Amino acid sequence: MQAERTLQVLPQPEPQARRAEPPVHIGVYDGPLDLLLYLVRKEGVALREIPVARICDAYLRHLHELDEIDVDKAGDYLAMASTLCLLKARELLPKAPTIQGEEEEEDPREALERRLLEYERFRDAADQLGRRQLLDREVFARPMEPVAADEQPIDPTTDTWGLAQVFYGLLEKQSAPPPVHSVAFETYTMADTVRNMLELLDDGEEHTLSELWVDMPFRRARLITFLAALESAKFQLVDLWQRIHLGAVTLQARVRAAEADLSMLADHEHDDRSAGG
Amino acid sequence: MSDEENVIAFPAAEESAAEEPSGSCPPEHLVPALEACLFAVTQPVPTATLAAALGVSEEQVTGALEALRERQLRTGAGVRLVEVGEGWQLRTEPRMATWVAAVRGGKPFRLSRPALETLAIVAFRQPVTKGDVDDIRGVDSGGILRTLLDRGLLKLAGRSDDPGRPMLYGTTSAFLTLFGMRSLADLPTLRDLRALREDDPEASPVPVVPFPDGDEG
Amino acid sequence: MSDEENVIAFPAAEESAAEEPSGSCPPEHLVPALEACLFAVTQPVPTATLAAALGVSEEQVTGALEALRERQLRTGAGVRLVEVGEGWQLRTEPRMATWVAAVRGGKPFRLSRPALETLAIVAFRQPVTKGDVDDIRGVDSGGILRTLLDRGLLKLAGRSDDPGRPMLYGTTSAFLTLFGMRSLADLPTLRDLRALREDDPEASPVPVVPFPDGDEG
Repeated sequence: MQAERTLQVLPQPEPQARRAEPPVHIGVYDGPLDLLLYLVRKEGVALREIPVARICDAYLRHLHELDEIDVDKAGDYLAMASTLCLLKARELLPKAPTIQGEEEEEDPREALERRLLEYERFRDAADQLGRRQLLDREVFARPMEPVAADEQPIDPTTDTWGLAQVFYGLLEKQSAPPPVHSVAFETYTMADTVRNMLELLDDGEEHTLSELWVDMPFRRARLITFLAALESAKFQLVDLWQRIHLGAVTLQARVRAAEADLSMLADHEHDDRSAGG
Repeated sequence: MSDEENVIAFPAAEESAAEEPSGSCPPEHLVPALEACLFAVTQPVPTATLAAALGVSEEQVTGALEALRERQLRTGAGVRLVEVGEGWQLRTEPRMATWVAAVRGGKPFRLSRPALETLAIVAFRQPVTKGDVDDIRGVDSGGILRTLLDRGLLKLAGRSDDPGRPMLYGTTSAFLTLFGMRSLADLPTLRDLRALREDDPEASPVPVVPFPDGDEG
Repeated sequence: MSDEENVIAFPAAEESAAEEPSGSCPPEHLVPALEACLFAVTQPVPTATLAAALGVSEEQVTGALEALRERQLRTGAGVRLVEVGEGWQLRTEPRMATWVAAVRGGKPFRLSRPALETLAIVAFRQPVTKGDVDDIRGVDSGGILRTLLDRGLLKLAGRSDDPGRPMLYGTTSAFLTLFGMRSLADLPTLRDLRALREDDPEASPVPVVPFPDGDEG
């Protein structure tokens, strides 16, 4: 009976409303299951009654509409597309008579339904989690003062990861290629460095210090950036924290780069240079 | 103010006041002392730690904290006592969020949907491998797991016996604190799959979700 | 819960409460709002800043702060409002300083950066000589190795065949216990790390993307 229903709807033209939709980016979807779930929900049917042919077509149409697709992720989406096409083909064909006890393999349709159902449950759970009163979103605790790394408490029971970060960090540092040429020290001034850093932080997101270091092969540049981070925290241009002992130093801008008043850094210029030397 | 030196306004800054605790906290000071203590630290503090520091019993601590909570409720205070993770913490009243955010400035805290999904999966299924998370989400979750590890919301929890002995992941007490939960028992309930199975007894057995139902242990 | 199955509409992504302050703080919330605001920052806040953030006049702010101070006095609160040079600040009540220091002094476990580095190297590379540790860290680690031996986190594990037959170091079971590991095999390998290296832009906690809900158009 399912085949009947899907056959019936196959030639259905696309409804008006859908055509009016703006183009969608793949980034909107959190993977093929997410996209599929969205399409199923849009159909307004229960997961168990998915009209496979229609959903398959909608899915393929959606992939075509995406004007940009991440190559790394395309594979997952295409794999799902092939599964859907297979299911669609199976439903269009008359069902082969099954020999008793032969069809042990799980019906791929049921398998897909189960995956979707499971995914949906966790989506719901994620929604429920997201609706809780989150610390630093709806409720606030006393903020932590930025303190030196060695002042931070350590919670070893959760810091196996931290231990690994320390070790692999050391190895990376050890194997870093030596600089091929030297750069004049005067290249970096505190105010410039702070300004550059704020520009990197202008997206308002949290960034770790090591992210800011990515393009800095020289120790001195890193050192100045580190000092700049501390200065910026001191003058409340950024929030600076380590969640765990010796964990990643994380920064988030408090002001926009364009609006930051860096005049107070001029006085510190000399000191910082000598500190860096 | 002459005695301003004794006032501890900034955690971690002060050294001088950190003398030896002399004896135990007098009963009439217990409530304000606990309030001051919780104000002065940023992380949740376990009952036992408070009891030890104040030289009183854990019962006295919980009794005084109850009185503090009652006072906050009665006076409509903007700061409330909550029990999270393994301890007690003062937090702003949720309805004041708008004004607090306005004074604090900066961007509000956010968790992306992938991050929430991954957290939900690990929370319900822990200990869990990256493969399990990938299977449920249908996409690679390596980057998200890494971010959540860096943020201390997830921890490494040994290795699975599966081929390749992949790492196992679990949630941390920081996870509980972030979401304001006392324990994993506070997790939302997962809609279960029983309805599906009733309809279709032939369906192969679905994986059972080990969900801490009400009581955890 | 039975009708939950039928709920197809997707719950809209929660807007963070900490968005634009909408209008002004209602008068009945003024006292708790100010209390929450001052609780959630460490620096003193000027009256003008508070007034601007809450969308009320400076007179209203000072009036409400006076009421807050009066309430703290009346209820014998452990946290007090003080006016300092640059503005208003909440501080612990001076007489509670002893207890505050006692709670804050209950030192959580600390390892210095050099100690953690040394532990990490020994854990991952054991058995290992002092020379190996020095090479990786780039500095002499003799003192730290001794301290870690004394603390029972490291042990001597025989001698190397290298010239001079230097001592070998390894980690102890106390180390495993401290870091919540069953065995050294629980330590993440480079391969484990690479599994998490997927540099996918969604890994970072990006803002929640509002899900295109079919019903919303």
